[in-house]
Amino acid sequence: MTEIPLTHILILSSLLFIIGFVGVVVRRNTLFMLMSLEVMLNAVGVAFIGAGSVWQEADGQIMFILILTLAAAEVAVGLALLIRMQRRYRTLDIDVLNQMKG
Amino acid sequence: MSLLASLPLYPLLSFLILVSYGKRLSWGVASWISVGSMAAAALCSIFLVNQLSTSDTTVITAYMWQWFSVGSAKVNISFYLDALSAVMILVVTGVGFLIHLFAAIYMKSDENFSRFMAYMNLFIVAMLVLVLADNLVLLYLGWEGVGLCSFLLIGFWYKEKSNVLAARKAFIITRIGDTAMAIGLFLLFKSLASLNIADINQLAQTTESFTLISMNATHSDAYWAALLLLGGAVGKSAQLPLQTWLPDAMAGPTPISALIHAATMVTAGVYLIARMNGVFLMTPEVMNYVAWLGGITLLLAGVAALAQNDIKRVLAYSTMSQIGYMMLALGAGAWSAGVFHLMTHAFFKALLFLTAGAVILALHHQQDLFKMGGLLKKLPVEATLFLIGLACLIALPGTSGFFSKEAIIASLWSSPTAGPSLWWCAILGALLTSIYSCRLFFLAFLGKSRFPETLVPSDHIENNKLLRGALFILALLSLLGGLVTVDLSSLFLSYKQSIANSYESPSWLHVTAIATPFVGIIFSWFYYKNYRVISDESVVASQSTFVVFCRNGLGFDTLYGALLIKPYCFVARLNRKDLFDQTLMLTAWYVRIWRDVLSVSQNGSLRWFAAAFGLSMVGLICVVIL
Amino acid sequence: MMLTIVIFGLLLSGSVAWLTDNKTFAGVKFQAKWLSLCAVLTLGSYFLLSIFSHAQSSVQNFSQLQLFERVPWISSLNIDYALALDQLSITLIVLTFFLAVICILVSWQEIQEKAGFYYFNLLATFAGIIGVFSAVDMFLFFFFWEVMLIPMTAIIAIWGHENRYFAAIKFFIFTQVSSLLMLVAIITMAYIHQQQTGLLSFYYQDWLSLDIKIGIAQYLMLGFFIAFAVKLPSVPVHSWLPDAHTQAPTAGSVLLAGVLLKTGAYGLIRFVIFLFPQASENFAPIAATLAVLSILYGAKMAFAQSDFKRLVAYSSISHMGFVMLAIFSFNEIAYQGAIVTMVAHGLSSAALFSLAGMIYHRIHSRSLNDMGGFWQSAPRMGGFGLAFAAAAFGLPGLANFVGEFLSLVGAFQVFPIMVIFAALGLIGSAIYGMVLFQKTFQGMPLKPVQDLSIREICICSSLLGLLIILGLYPNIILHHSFGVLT
Amino acid sequence: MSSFASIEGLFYLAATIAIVASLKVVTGKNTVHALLYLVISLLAVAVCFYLMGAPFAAGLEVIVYAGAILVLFVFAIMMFGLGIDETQNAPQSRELSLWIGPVLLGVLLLLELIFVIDNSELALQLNSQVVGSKQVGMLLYGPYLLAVEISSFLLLAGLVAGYHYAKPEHRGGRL
Amino acid sequence: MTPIDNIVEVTVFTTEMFIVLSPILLLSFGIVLSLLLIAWQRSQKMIAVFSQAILTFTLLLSLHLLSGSLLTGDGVQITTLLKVDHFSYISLSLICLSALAVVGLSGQVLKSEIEVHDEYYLLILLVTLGASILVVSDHFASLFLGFELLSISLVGLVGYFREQKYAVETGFKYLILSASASSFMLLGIAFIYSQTGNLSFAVNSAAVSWSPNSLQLFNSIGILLFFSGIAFKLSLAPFHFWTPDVYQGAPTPITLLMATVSKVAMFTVLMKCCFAQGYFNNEHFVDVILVIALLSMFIGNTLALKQQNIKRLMAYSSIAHFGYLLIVLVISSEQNIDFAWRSALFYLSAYILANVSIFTIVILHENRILQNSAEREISIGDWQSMFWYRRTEAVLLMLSILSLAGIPLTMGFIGKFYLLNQAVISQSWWLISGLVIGSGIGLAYYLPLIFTMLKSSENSIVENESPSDTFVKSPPLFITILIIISFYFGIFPDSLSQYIM
Repeated sequence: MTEIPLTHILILSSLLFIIGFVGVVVRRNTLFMLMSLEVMLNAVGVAFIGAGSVWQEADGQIMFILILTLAAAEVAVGLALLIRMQRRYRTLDIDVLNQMKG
Repeated sequence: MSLLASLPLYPLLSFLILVSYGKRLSWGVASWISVGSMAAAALCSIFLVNQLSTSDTTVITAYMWQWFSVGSAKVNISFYLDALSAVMILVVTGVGFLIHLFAAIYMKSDENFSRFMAYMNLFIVAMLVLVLADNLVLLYLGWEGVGLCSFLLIGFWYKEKSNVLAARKAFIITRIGDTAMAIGLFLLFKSLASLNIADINQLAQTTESFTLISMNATHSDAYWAALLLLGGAVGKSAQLPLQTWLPDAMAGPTPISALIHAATMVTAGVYLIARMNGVFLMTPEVMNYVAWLGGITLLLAGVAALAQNDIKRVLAYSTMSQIGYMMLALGAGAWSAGVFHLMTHAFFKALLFLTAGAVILALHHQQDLFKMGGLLKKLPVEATLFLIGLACLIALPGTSGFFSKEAIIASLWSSPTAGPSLWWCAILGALLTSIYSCRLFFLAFLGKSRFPETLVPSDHIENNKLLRGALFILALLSLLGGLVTVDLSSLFLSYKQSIANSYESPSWLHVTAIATPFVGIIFSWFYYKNYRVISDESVVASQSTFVVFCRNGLGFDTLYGALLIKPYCFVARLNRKDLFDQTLMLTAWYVRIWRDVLSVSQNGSLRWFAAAFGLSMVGLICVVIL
Repeated sequence: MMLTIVIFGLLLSGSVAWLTDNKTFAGVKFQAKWLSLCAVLTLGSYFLLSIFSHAQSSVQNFSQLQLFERVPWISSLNIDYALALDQLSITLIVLTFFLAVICILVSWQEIQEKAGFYYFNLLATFAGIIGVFSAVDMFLFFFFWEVMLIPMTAIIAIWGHENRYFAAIKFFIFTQVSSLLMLVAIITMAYIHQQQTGLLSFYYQDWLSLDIKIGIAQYLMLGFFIAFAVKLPSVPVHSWLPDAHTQAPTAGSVLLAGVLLKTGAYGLIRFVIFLFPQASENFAPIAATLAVLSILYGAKMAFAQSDFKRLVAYSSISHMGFVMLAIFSFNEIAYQGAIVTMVAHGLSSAALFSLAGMIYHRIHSRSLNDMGGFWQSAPRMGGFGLAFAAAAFGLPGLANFVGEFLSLVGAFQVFPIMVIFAALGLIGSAIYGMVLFQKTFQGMPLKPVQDLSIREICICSSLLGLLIILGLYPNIILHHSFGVLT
Repeated sequence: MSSFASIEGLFYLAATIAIVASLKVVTGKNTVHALLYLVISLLAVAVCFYLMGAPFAAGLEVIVYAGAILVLFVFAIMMFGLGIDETQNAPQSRELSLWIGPVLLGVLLLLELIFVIDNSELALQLNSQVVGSKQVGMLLYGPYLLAVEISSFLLLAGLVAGYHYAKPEHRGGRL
Repeated sequence: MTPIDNIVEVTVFTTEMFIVLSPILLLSFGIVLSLLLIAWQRSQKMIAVFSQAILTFTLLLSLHLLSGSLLTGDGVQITTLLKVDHFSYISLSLICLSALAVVGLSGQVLKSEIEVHDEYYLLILLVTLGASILVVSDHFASLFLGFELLSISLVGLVGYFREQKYAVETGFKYLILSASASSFMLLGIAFIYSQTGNLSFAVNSAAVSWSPNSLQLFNSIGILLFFSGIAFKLSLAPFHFWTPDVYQGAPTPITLLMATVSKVAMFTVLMKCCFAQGYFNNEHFVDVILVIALLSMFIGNTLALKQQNIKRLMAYSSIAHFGYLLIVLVISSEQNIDFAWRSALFYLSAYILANVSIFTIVILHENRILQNSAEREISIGDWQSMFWYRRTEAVLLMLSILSLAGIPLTMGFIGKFYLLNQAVISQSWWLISGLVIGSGIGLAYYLPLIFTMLKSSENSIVENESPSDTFVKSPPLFITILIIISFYFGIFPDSLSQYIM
């Protein structure tokens, strides 16, 4: 019987989540953005697992698995796009992608 | 179709014909139609008056159709002829006929002759409707109609800017009075529930609530109604404070000045007050105001007349002051005297104007007195006619003016609402009248000729006979008009007994009254010596500030200009682009600002978008937490 | 069935005119103007005839609303297609038809390109207006209320003058936003009806029997009032009108001033007053103040303008102020005054606008500074101009006088002070009338213009004739529209 | 007791490692290093999962996440030589200015979340009863059966999209 | 729960469920089949026809089931994940309709490219599948999966012409932002789950309602995070930033896809979730909805004001429209739910119709005037005086624009009428005033569009379409059909709203 309160788990997950989010906002390198997205998803996973095991249900883990699939698909598309960008602009700097505005 | 109903039809028909055919009519046809219609109207009215006087009926009415109904009260198109309106239609049609005759010749050369005659006819129609109306709304119709016609005729020569402005001024100032009158109508209807003149005069006597001063009100309805009606009258007949339009109205052709601005229209105010005597009798204080207005106007106008250079303007101011007399009479309750003076004044003032017109015609449209002089020899006939007119104006004994003016002055002293002070006013006015008349006569006809070119020889004016004929008839009327005594006392109600503070009149009154004109003449005989004697020293208008001040109508124009016209125009110019519109458009501007602000946020940078996502999360969570 | 035939007949003939314009069938060259003229004339006469026959047959002659159509339309919300008539609406519809003819005549030569579409829009607007005057299902009313805007806006936007897009958008947005408020009020009424009687209803007659708590009624009344005040228009929401009137083509201005503004007044009488008597009586002082404000402000603004049509536009703001004052003084005389004024103003402003159109046709300018001394070369035009200006400043003997007089007499019983201020408007109207007439026809002649053509004389004289007839015998309308008001 | 205590200790330790590692991920200059840090944080999270009584999830985390997904990254980096982050060689000052705003934003958001989480006293405690893979499997292929199917479609979508972006132009076939 | 119940629960998979679910099964089956087709022979025409056929069948099937009496009042629960009811069928048919339109129109865009586009159609089908899963989902898991399926395949589509100028930018913007949005949403779901211990919509409402106040707050934060994800997809302010750029950058049919399919699906699932969970009782949530709705109305309309690019303009207007549509979420009580559904679905169908027609014209126009130029940018100016030389298209455009502006004679007005009814019932005066002001501002950019078309052209461009163009023959028919539909439903809305109920 461990006494890890749910609040701590949630705080942990939101910490990771925010770190990831700040990464997305801050990094101009697309690759890093993708990684930060991974961090975010991972953080969500933590929250699910925590909640699931608090309720003693498997739903949390299942959600986590689904998130894994999402992460996989997303990374696939993201990397493909990244390669496309590298070919096209010869850089990974996201700030070159702001031709549309107004 | 009774005769009475048909009375305005003749001029109306001729108006329609003239308007629809316009320039295509030759002078002869046009003049025949218009003058003929006037003659018909004149005959018809004589017949009517005869019928009225012979038959025992005091009133002839003609009902045409119901105009509309205000609640329970019906407003009909119907005419009402009693002694008062009988006098009026006589004056209107009779003098009107003569003036038409004169005008037909006077205006012959004008290219828009038929339009002119059409306007004249239309004016007569409106005037007849005014005097014959049996209810106030119909009267108002005539009232506005004559106003419109006077506007059209003053601005007849519309190419000069000054005429146009004069016309506008005349219309708008009278319109102010008319509005007051309209409000008076509303008030009368509200308190008496009727608009029929006879009924109103009756009800005014009988309804208590009308004269009763309700609490938290300073005055009774009767007071306000009478005051508002007075406003209308003042506007129409150029009394203080709305008198400023009359002198400028002289911009119109001379027959117009004779017909509208001397004989008929300007006296409509007098007629109105006489008509509504039932209402005015209910409010002595208003009667008092009327008297005082008349008194002051007649003095001021007299003073102003002393300083004029333009012959027509002199006559205009004298008209003002004569109407002041009539007002004075009405205010004093001497109704019949007032109306009597109205009639005689119509005669002699028409005569004066027309003669002046003839003179002006002879002088190539020269109106400046100081450019005339010595015309007595050159135009003897006109001179004598003019002299007759002036004699009546000054009220030399025997002339018609004498009888009417004496009747007025006699009634003043003992009147409860006028009293001695106004009597003195009248006397002073008479003095002034004689003085400016003399000045006018001396300047125009005596002295040495200051007119450079030769005159238009009288036989060059065609149909001079007719023209002269018209003048002669008028002269006759104005000489003998005094003999027909107009006694309308049966018509008018007298005071309630409540007001009985009447002064008994001392014996010397009459003497003074009769003597006054002579005093004036003697005085001016010496004072205006250099106008009359033939000497080589040149006669010029004095330029002293006071004289100029008087010449410009005692500064009323400038006063009103500064007080009303300038501010109105200023506000109008200031707010030409609609303030409300601006404010409403402000919202559009505001939205546009927002659009620009927001479109900055759409800078297309992905990282900013993500940050914005976070920011909005923060904000929304705040919304939830707080 | 009759009304439906009229409304849809107009629409149909409009579209036919659009499609067949300038096409030749069997050697006959169709022209939209002829077609639409015929359509309007036939439908108008049909309308009049059937009204007369109906009046003969039925017991009470339109003193109450006479239902003509009622078929379910959107049954899921109990919305019907319901049309009815009473004397008020009949009067206004007749006016509409008359002005329709005038509109077609004034655009006879003015509109050359895209004539087909133009006449389609014109007729569609008439149809919408007639619908507005006859709808008794509130949703249907709103429907027509909006529908009549669209072709009107198109007319302004396509055939208008230099600044037309702005004017059209302004016009549309003002009316749209205000009428959305009305829509909200309508819906709320429907649901109140549901609360009270258990079933949703948009039917006017049903609503008359509702009793609404004054607190709510005030807001609902405001919802309606704002929409109609914008349309009327009353200060301070009038400012769409000068632009729209100035920029619209002649027929557009005639239509706007002649009929469209009347829909506002009609709405005020039929919906604001009758649905919320108590609330509107409480509101009356404010409304009357607004009315007086519009009278004076309109007169003043009119005086300040240098554009012929703009001047007339502001003058109609001033005139409609009289209508509003009369409507909100809750008294029979004033109501009669309101109705006469509505018709009279419809005629006089239509006349002035068509005059403006004629002048514009000659000198291609609306600015008073380019005019002057036209009397010299065009005395007939001058005469008519004088008459119409006189009508505008309420010369007795012309229709406007009767209307204004009755309105003011009636209103004086209730708001003496306000009426005194309103009467100052008479002076103001005299001033701008003078300015209009004198700047146009008097003064030094600038350039000669040719006098009115036969067609134009027909237009002017018919308008003037009606003005005089109504001015001297207004009972034609009054006897009719009496019943509505008691 | 102490053992439980040590479990708690382990949890917090792993959590700290995960946080620090992910911080390094976000701030790192070299992509490969960042990637390795990411692996570390994932492993740490896996430990947490294990301690929370979800061994199956922990396994998946290690195998799929760290083992498969991140390898995808590595491939990408290796194949296209995205070794160093060329966007970072900017003046130091600009760097700071770049960081401040977002970090503040993040801190703000975090504070709000923590505030909410703390204020809502979730009385729930973690009880380390293992939810084993059997349960998960039963649930997954029971009620969640359709979810599995759908996720297969999800993967298909990712596959197609990725393929489309990555493939060169003009591959054969009939139009 | 013990393993035993799980097994029990697994076995309940009746034929009725299969029938009810058949449209979606058909769709997924179609996807697999098309994969096989591609493997057999890569032919664009074939795959296009095939996917059209699939969509048509799905549409017909769902319509059939809709009219059929299979559905008992509360709908059919399929496992814990899905629940099919009346409304989900309607949304499903709407989705299929718009997907059909998209597929039909795509022919125009694709024929100018040189490569085979089988994956394009595949992705469209996948998007449709994701959308249809969304509309039937009754569980956060399925919601999340549908959401992701939708977004991943859309990511594939928005940058589809990858050599074009904006392709990569669009793709990245959509990918990164939707991924972060979805992770926000997941975090929210995790929060909700951690408090309620259950992931299905229906069950939670109880737990939410009787949770103490502090948990109420926590729960609302969870809901808020969850909602932010949906709001992102619905491009509600302040989560709208991506919308104009992605709309502009994506190929026009895909823009249409985003504007119609994904939005309908998202909104349907949002309503299902909200009504099932009874969020409208949660005053925090109502406040948030209020703020977001007002913001969207204002920002969307305001930003649209100065747009020259049609697609961006449509993006902004869609922001505003979904702001209006949020009105239906704020309902006073349970018994209004049906009416809320009806209003929402009517409004959505009006919105879809308008969008489809506008984008149809846009695509035709792009084809016509931009055949040679590489970049497909079409601005308002290109519609100059369209009314006078291409009348039917212009009439259709005007109708749809008026319908977006909510003017009578069009469906949009009826939709707006429904919304106002809804708002009046729930007495949310703020939203009403927002709607009024918003549509006031909206007119300021809708009308100029119409006026541009009405402008009389000095240089009357009478262009002749190339007769070889296969599609240009059919549009007049297609367009006239659209015109007739929009008129008919605008004047007789009953025929539709009856169907919805």
